[in-house]
Amino acid sequence: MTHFSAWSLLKNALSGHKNWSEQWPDSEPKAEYDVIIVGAGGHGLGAAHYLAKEHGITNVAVIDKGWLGGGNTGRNTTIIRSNYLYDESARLYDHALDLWEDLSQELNYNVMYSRRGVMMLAHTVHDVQSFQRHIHANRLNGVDNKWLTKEEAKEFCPPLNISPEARYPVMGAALQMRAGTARHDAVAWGFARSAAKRGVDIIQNCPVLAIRRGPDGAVEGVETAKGFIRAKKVAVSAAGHTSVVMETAGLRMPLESYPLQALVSEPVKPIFPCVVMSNSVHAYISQSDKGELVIGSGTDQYTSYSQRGGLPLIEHTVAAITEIFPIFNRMRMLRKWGGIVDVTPDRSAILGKTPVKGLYVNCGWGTGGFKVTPGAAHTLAWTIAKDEPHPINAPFTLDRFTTGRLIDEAAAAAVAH
Amino acid sequence: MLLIRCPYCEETLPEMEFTYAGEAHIVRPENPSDMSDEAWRDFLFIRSNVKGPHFERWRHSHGCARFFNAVRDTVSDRFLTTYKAGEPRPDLASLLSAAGQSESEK
Amino acid sequence: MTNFRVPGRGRVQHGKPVTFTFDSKTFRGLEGDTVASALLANGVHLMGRSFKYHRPRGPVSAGSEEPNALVGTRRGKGQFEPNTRATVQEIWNGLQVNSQNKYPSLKFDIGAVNDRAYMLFSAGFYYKTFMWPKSFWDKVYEPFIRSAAGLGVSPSEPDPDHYASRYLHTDVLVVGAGPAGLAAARSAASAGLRVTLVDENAEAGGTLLSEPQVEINGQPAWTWLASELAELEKLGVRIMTRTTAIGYYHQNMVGLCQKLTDHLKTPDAATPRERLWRVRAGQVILAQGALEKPLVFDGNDRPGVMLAGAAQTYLNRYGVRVGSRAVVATSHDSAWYAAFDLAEAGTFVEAIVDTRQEPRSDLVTEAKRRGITVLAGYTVTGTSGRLRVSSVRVNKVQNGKVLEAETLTCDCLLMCGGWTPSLHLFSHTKGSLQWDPEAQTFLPDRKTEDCQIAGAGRGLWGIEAALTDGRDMGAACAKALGKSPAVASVSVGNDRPGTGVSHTELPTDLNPGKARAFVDYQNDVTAKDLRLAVREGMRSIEHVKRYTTNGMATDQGKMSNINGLNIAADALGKPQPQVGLTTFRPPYTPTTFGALAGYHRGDHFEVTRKTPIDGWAEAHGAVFEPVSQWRRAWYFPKPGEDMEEAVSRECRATRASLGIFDASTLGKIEVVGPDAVEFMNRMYTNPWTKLAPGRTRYGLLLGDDGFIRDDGVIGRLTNDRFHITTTTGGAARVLNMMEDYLQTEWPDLKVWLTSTTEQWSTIALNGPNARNLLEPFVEGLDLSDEAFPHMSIAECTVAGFPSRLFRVSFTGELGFEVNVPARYGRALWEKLFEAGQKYDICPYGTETMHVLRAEKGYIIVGQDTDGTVTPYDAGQGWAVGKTKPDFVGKRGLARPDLAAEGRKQLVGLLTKDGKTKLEEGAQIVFDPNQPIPMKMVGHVTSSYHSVAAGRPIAMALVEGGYSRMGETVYIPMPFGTVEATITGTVFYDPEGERLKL
Amino acid sequence: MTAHINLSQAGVLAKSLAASVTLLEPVARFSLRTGAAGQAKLSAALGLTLPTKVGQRTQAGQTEVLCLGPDEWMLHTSESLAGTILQACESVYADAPHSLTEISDREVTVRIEGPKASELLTLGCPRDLDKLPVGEARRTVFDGATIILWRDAAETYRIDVWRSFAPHLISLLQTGCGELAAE
Repeated sequence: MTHFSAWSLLKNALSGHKNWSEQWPDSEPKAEYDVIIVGAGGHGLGAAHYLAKEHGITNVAVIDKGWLGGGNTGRNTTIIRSNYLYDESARLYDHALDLWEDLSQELNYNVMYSRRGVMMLAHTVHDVQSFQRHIHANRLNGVDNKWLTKEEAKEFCPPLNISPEARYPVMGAALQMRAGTARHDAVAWGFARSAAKRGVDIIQNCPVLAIRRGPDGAVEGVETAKGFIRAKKVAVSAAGHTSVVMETAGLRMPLESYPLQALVSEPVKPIFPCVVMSNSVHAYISQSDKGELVIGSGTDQYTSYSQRGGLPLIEHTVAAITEIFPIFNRMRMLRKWGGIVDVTPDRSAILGKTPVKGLYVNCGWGTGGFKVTPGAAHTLAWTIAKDEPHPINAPFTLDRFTTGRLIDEAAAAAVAH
Repeated sequence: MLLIRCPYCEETLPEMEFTYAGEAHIVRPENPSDMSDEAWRDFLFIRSNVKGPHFERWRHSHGCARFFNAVRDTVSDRFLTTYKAGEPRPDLASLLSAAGQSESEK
Repeated sequence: MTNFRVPGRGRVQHGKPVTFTFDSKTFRGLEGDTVASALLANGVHLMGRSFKYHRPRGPVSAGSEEPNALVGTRRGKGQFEPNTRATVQEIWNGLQVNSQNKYPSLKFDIGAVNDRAYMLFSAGFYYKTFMWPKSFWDKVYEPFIRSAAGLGVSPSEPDPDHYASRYLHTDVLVVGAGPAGLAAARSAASAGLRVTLVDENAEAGGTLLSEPQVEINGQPAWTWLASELAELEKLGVRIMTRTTAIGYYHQNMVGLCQKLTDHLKTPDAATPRERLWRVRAGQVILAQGALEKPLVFDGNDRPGVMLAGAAQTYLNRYGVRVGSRAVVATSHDSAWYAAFDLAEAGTFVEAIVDTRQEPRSDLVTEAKRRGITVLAGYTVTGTSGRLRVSSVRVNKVQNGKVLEAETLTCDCLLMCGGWTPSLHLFSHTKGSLQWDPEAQTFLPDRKTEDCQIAGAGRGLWGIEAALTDGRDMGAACAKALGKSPAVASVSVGNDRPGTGVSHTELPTDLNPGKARAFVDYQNDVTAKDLRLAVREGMRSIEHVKRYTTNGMATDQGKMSNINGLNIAADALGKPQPQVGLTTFRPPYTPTTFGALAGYHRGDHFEVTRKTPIDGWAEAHGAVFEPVSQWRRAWYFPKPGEDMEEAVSRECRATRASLGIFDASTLGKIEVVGPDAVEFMNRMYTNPWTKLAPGRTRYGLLLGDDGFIRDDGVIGRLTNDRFHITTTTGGAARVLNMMEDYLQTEWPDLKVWLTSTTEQWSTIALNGPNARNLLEPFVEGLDLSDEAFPHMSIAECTVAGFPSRLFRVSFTGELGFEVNVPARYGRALWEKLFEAGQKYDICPYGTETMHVLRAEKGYIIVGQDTDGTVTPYDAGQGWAVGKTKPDFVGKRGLARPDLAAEGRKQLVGLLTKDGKTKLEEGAQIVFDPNQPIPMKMVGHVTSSYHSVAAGRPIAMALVEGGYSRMGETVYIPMPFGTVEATITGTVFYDPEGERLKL
Repeated sequence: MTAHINLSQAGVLAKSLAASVTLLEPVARFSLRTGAAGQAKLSAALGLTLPTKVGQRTQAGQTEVLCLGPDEWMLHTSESLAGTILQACESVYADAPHSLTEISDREVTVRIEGPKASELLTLGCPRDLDKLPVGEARRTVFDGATIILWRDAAETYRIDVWRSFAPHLISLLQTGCGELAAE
């Protein structure tokens, strides 16, 4: 497999790009694997990469019902940050941030992790109190996050409207400078290429029909459209479809799947230097390297697998954006799309072992799954390899819904993820 | 934006008048205090999250203000039926065959 | 400059010249021109530069699918927008147009160096490099990539125009007012249905506008069109032009964007620039026609190279010859007619180059008759010309072999690679498409909505076919809605039906590795890029698209998707359906944010609820804060006072004598019925049975998870009638939650809930003089402490207004809350304020209210609690009726973690130095000397400077707080660690003597 | 836009060739709630028949009743009759348990009339107004605010809206009057 570099690019350019090799083969399933990962998104492919690279487990298959990276990995607004309130979340997301910073080199694939800063706007006294609580907690956790006055916020993001006349006046902002965005497709492709290079099979267009358990209740493998595949360890990383897959193993999950919409504008020259999130008005925005304004919206009110989503939500989101950034009123929406996000009751993930022997799960990221991709993948790989919780993913158990030991970022702060 | 038939108003109306209210037929037990932690967890949190016909609740919040039940296909978002709170689960098979016919008529 | 206008031809107003500027140069066009047609009439083809290579580009189409001719348009201050399609924008006197993505000028663009190094910028090149040295990414590489990207520049000023939106219900919505759409609308309307007909163009007619030679029912096309439109008007059809169906949503909801003023010199002030229509239709007819495909060959992007159908439109609709010496290259019959029309209009047609060995003989004869050379079985292998095509390289192809080249001189090359049905909206519905190997394109298959596709949209070709099909589909929809339409027969003369073949890249004798054959013009995606993507393992069209960005330009693949698919399929050696088609996503064409936001801008962005007393507060200089949907008076600064000074004064005045506060936003719910008390017992943690009428009690509401949701003082008016108050933000949520339990869990209870939040204006009087002020106004009630003690409620009149009077205090002072019907709120407030002057009455806002309640340790749900706090955590365990068999949240409270030891508990904090005011949200530790990450044991929930206590006070949630009274905790701040002592939460009048006055 | 609209001053708020918007004088309003069992007795007590189909209205003298839901009615009457209504219902409470709650000041009413009254409502109301018969009414939504929409004639409507939402709603209607007139 060709090593990527400016040199190899030049070399291949001169030979008319005829000699590039496949980034990953399209594999057919073998009869048995040590580990099967259901779902070839960034999370699933990432887990395979780390299993192979850090635990020497290469007899691994990543199986997807469609094309790799075709789910939420390729459908999100690529916001990456780690300024969460609770220690459990802060550790996990900050671990991910550490991995993001070296990911391009780690994968020899430019995922374009762009440390341009994520700014969250406070519009009410309650926002201010809650953001301050985050900033202080982050500081004592060693997580970067600082308070900006509204003038400082305007200076950091010139298109921002800080007029006190605004319906939701900006009272200040929390800024995580180390946060930013990355190129979503490159994350899936980079992990896929790296995992494949290490011997992982990537099996696309092969729906998993059921997880088969043996008489002792332990996992035996998965029934797929291409037949039964044996494996003593199965990890489900299927985002919106997780509860459907887990059900086949007899596990009912505290999950609901909602449609989430996002949109981009026509491309324009650089005008928007950072990422801005506003939870009071429900909108997220950044500008892609291609020049498009990338705008995230909230979820529709009802559960759905349709990936359609309604117009009213888009109207509200765009209104929110033009309310905060009036200069964009004459910009045009180029394309909008929908994804399916799986949401837990406390809006935090479920990551690690399950009551079923040999069955692992990585789900419940709601609207925040992209930012944690390497962190979730890295710790899940550990848990799969050692069959024990990683210190960082240990709190994110299913059990917490029985004991009530929730990790409720939303309830604590009404901060959207 | 969905179209929803309110079983109380007996009109088919825009989603804008309604509020989604989660999975249906999850009954709050008579004596919660007698329940195990697991059973209480199931009541509070475990949802079927069906991909397909889903029994769910809506409230006609900008209309008659009633909570009612519905069966909606979560893949097409099409409602198979709606019915009043307290009425039994309709038979899924017959709903689906009925829906199948209307589909084939197109 | 040569004039390419054909006198008297087209639908433009030859008598009405219009001047506009392009790159500050003034041009002259005619009324009815688009920017593109007007510039072409002036011989200008070069209108833009491409995205990646900055190659010179001219219009390739004549419609909204245009990928090349994108310009900036400007009307005046704040009225600029980038990436406008020159092929759509109509001109008006004074319109300012600028080209984009060039420096210093369109003719000489430095960015074009990229084009020299194009080999480096192959598909996905950026994934493979810019990784070393790591630090360069942020500083060097990314800024370079970003500045290179992005076509036009963003607007930089707020938009002075306004936008609108409507709902529209119609029986039949017809999208596209071409022959099929017109006929469909006619059938449906004739059946007496409500019909809406929309078209994105400035006028209805579609193809008919480009084919005046057609005769329909014996009439010339344009005569028939005029009378048909008049007929539709008569039948009550709502016809909307300049109106694009942007998206097709659930259950036949279609979004429309109507452009109302962009074509006008001086729009009416009351007219919005654009209007969004949310249409709900019984049946939808998609009659959007088909889009012409470019041919893919080296140099197919040079200015002057355009679609043959576009050239035909420019000629017949705008009266513009796109050149004086044309070569036509085609694989479809339709382009032949374009050649004929142009020849007849005086353009010299050098040759018709058809890739087919044996074109239709009648066409060949026609060409010969006009003296046009026919090169059948030829391929196009290149073009030349820097800013405009000057010659075309063509080669004979014999049994698959490309023979020697011939060069044809020309100033325009008109191409046609066949036609693609426009199925974007259909694909929004997730309806499935079927690959038609015959037509080499996708056709509609399974439908998910009540819709029909008519005419070219389902592969039918020619005006007659379109009219007939439209008529029948309209009739089908009418029948589906239970009507019987009248269907007339149609006869069409001079129709131009035709067929063609489809290609990947055209065969060439040159090194294909060197060919620059463009598929996605705007994004500079070549056939080579697509094949490279496949070579690198991209097997699905989704991967190919994302890797090469083919189809992701502002035309959203209208020009490129099918050519891209054919090439990818060819490279993979698979049939197209197995490679798949990327899903089209809304909007059909880019839609302004303004139109989507509609009326929801500025203070109409969201409702701002104001109390009846809000106006008085504003007049008296209040500073406001948004609280949920409400705006509330935050504090009342005197001239020169800052917030802290104002709040201190308000606190002092209230405790010393008398304060007045607008509490109208408090949620209020009337609970009435024989089972009212039973309902209250089940809903709230407290016991209610023993609460006597005329008395009130603090109520605590949990969720079934055991966490606090809301609280408020609740009065029992009679045995069967309670007056609940909720938090301001909680009102709607709480009522919904109560209705949920009542309707779904306890339908047997005879009790009913009514929101009375806005029935009442609520005025709170607090301070030792509260009774002295109020007493003289009250009739029918003895206000003495004995007759009307703390926590009482009664109905009486106050200042002659019917009133519900609470004796209650959220400040620790003697307090009353007067509820009067909302209309009297302001009047009563003014009376009390006037009479209160002798007590130095002081209006105070929410901030002072927060301070005064904190001095007494009263909690604010949402500030001292969040969604993870139980009554016991918040020190409200006393309010839990432990003996009650059940209440909402009782079981939740028994869950292991909620019952566990050492939870965070609400306590008071006093900083040791007695001066430092803690920051709300500050985190607390037991060991200040530990390294980061520190073990945090809680946080400060409320913190104020207390006038009454003469020092800062705070409340905090601290692990095991109740058992740590008197202990020291530490609050590490950036400026240093603050020490504080854990105390109780009551900092003022612990015995509550002042309540008993 | 929502600047200052004086809700204590009845009168014309907007007028154009398209439609006019008028704030009406206050009336006495009651929310009446009762189960099926109580309906007959309450009807008798009120001297009218409580309609049982959602959206239907009946009128007896100055009292107008609208069925909002299976157990919910809205009563409008002249302020002078408010007391009578209260007593009438009170008198049957024992046999016909119910909730009668005065909400006269909770909402205000605006009248919308003119050639384009129906069109004006499409600015904020997602309902198909062709399906709202004259002489009926519905609780529905207008630009996010719950309203009761009374259709008194083909192009004459009343909107009841909660007081604090009124300025938002009225300002949009004012904008619409100008916009429609300019068409």
